[in-house]
Amino acid sequence: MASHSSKIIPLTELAALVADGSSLALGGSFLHRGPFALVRELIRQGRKDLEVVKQSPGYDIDILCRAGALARARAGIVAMEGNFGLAPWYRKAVERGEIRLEEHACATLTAGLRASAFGVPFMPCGGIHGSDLPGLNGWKQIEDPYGTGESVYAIPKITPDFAVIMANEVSEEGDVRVYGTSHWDRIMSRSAKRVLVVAEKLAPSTSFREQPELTMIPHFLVEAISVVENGAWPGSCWPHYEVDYPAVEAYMKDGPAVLKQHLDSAPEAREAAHA
Amino acid sequence: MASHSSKIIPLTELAALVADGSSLALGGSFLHRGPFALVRELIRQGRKDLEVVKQSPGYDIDILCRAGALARARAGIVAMEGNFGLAPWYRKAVERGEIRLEEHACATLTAGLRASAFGVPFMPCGGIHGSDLPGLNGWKQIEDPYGTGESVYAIPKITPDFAVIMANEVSEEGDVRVYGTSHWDRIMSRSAKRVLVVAEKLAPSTSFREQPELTMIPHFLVEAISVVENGAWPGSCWPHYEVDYPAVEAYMKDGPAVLKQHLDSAPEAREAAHA
Amino acid sequence: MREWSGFSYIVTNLARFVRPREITFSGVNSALPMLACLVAKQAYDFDFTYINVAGGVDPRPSKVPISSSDPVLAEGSRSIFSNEDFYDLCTRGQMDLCYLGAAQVDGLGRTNVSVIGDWHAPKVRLPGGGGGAVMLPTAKRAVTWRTEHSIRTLVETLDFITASGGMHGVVTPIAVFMKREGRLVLSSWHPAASLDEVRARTGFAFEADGAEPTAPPTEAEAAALSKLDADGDFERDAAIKLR
Amino acid sequence: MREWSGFSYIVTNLARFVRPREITFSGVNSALPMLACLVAKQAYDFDFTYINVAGGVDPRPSKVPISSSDPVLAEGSRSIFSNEDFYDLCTRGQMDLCYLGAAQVDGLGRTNVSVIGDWHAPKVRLPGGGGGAVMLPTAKRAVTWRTEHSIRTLVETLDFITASGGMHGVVTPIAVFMKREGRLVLSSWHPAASLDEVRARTGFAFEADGAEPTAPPTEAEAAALSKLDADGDFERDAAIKLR
Repeated sequence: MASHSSKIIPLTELAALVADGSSLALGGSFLHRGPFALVRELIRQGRKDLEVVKQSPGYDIDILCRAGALARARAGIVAMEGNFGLAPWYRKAVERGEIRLEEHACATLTAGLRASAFGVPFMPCGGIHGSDLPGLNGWKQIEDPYGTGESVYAIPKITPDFAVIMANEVSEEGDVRVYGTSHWDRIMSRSAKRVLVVAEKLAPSTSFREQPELTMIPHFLVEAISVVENGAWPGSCWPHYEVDYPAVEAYMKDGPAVLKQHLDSAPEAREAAHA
Repeated sequence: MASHSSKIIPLTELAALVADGSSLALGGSFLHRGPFALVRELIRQGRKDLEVVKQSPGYDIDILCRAGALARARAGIVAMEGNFGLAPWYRKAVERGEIRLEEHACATLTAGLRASAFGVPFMPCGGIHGSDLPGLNGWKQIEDPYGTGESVYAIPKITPDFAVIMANEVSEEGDVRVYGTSHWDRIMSRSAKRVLVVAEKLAPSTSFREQPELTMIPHFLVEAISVVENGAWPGSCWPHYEVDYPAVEAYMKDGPAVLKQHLDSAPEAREAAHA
Repeated sequence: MREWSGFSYIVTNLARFVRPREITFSGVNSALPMLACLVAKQAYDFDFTYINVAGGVDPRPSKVPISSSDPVLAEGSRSIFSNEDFYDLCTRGQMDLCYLGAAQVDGLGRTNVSVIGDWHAPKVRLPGGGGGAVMLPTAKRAVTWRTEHSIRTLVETLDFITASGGMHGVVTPIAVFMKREGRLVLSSWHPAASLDEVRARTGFAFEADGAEPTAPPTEAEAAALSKLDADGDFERDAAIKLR
Repeated sequence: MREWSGFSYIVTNLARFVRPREITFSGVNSALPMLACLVAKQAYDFDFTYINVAGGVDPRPSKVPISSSDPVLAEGSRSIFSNEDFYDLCTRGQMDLCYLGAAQVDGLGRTNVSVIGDWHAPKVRLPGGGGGAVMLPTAKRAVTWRTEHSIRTLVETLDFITASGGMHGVVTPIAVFMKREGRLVLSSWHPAASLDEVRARTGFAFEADGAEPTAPPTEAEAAALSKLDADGDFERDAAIKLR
């Protein structure tokens, strides 16, 4: 009987797994429990031509646009939220044609991920009728083959290269636990080719054995993890911390030095500076 | 602000909600965490023409056949398991044409339930190619409308009248918690028109507030609950109790009085006798 | 009472769409519906299920968060109802009422949350529809709101149809519309406004039979909102003007 | 060593299909594969993920249950991988090895678990395929076993094709078959049997190039199985005869 080896690696190495041009399903929603430390590290490492796949991105997609690291996005709704309104660098990137947007409803994006998770080429999705989105995206209607006369839109399979999840707690072996809502993290973890995790805390394996029902992703689906305290900054990671609104406000300022200042003031950068 | 009223009712009343001819998605698998007290109570109340919808029924479908309460079944695999082999009364009922079987693979039944849960008329399902099941059931193949050349079987929507779940713990308001695997209970609870629950224990609402992530079914999806100690007997309800193998062995005996003896010796019957 | 503020008008009228025993949902980017659901919980003497995008189910939040998707909105919940779950609830026809945002609304109650200008050459790229295209046609009732009532927001022709379908009601700082026979119809107007003003500031034609000034907030409604926005932060942030 | 029992022969040869770093699954009605996975965990000096129908993921069961879907098979797991989850894992092509039951197997490695006789007028109604029709074509490798090796069980023509597709290996009390170029080929036979005996007791024709007597259990394999079935209950219950 062999023993499991640890899946914990430094953040720089986690980011290094992601090649230029990768598509990334990013966990969380808007300012909440996103794997933002990894997003920033991808920028520091100069990654290019990335794709974001996320129902409700915000800070993550905005900072990737600001850094010129993004080429494509599939998203349902994009905003900073929490009173900050639109995501300005994302908005400019779309308006200037710098990134290619595939506009979804949140549930159509989920349907595409479900197709991937369930191993089928497409997934029927309720609603959508009367919207301009199908015309825009070339989504086909399929008539119910069982004669009800009902027609339903089929969303093509979406298979991100990576799902990147921000976890509350992980085991050394790679089990992942989140508290509160799982957002769309579960389906992301089942649809992507590879799963990477940023974790707020390392928890004892015994604690996972005691309540295995709480584990959202089992170890064998996870490739690698970095433990980064405050890794969801400037967003929230409930119950550990809330949104750092002053930090988001500082990020929102325009100016040549703001992005670098923001990146340098991030917890993982300050940690690295001390190391 | 109004307060929630309790959803806890006696088992006799829970069973009375189920009309003759109803289709029942029964939770659990084989001898494990099935809502068996309710199944027996339906027999005591003389219910007829029921349908069982379950990926892996065993004791439940067998006793319903034995009592002449079943008319139809949609199932993936039927057995007593735990070394008891085939479910003999079910087997006879099918062989004699007394019940109409729609034979599924477990995953095709899940696909039909998913169609219902997701509000779409059909659900693509991986695999199945080369099997005689599609011909038997009239399942259609759909070609991927996005030109991959891939063909996939579409399973028609399955909407049971009831999902009946055996819970470890419930709140008075109707929240449902299970330990260990959820089998197919989650998708059953999202696909059926109405959800009934047999619960091993009533737990304080505060305990649900402390770990809401453990709640499998939120209160508003649940219509009514009976708290029945040993309600999964003669099956297991982990971690409370294991399979009562001698009781199953006694049930398996042929003879005119066996069914009545079995029903009379069930925990809910003995409880009622004392009341 | 001082003049009924646009902020209170919108929140109160959104709350009034909530009905007993129903399942009501509020989503992202939706501070006003979030407040409306919390007002309804406090002000109305009936039971309903409030679910939200933070996974909360009848939560007991320790405070009212700035972000309408903040995890504090799941505090005190006895279950977590995740994003996949509430969308499925809606598409299978069990969502009674949901609030969905809009930048433009037309006379058929369709919405644009995608773009001002041409989609492929946008003048302004908007957030996108989020739940809209799927929830609007599948919820039993959907309700939207606009903090600006003008011919820019209530339009004859949308720049893009993000979502179409079961729109039940629209609330602005000066009016409440309801859908009747496929078109939005004026239901009531702000007591400080008038039918003429609503017509002048609305880009689409509408019927108004039976419309009248909106009933002012009840004591319970006013008290609930005051308590939820005790410091007036939400009202200040929303910066909603009647004119 | 005494004669290698049919029970030990099947369990050991099922275990030998497990490979390092892979995901291996055992299901309902599958006591022998359950034992095989537990043997592999004990006997082999490599790591693999064992998931099972009880939701267990690399469990540390406090005992070996009679029922192969018993919740004890999830004891000590750090996660629960539910039924929907492992089917999806399989259909999306990430299941490396799964064990699936069969009543009849044909020379193409297709299985019947549905019926003896005509489906609509059954002589014997069998359990049904469970995972088969979906898992057999979508798992990377599927393996089945029969406790009886005869022309009734290894047949030229199935009474019904429950499942068809990716069958990789078949184990009986006297033989191990592997699939090669779309047909089952004899890989090895029980040291107490012979190629002739296997041919005589098999209903379909097969190639046997390179086949030889099966390597006897290693010390580690034998020790692991002895420990798991210390009282011999499983062996007694299985009642597997070589002839």
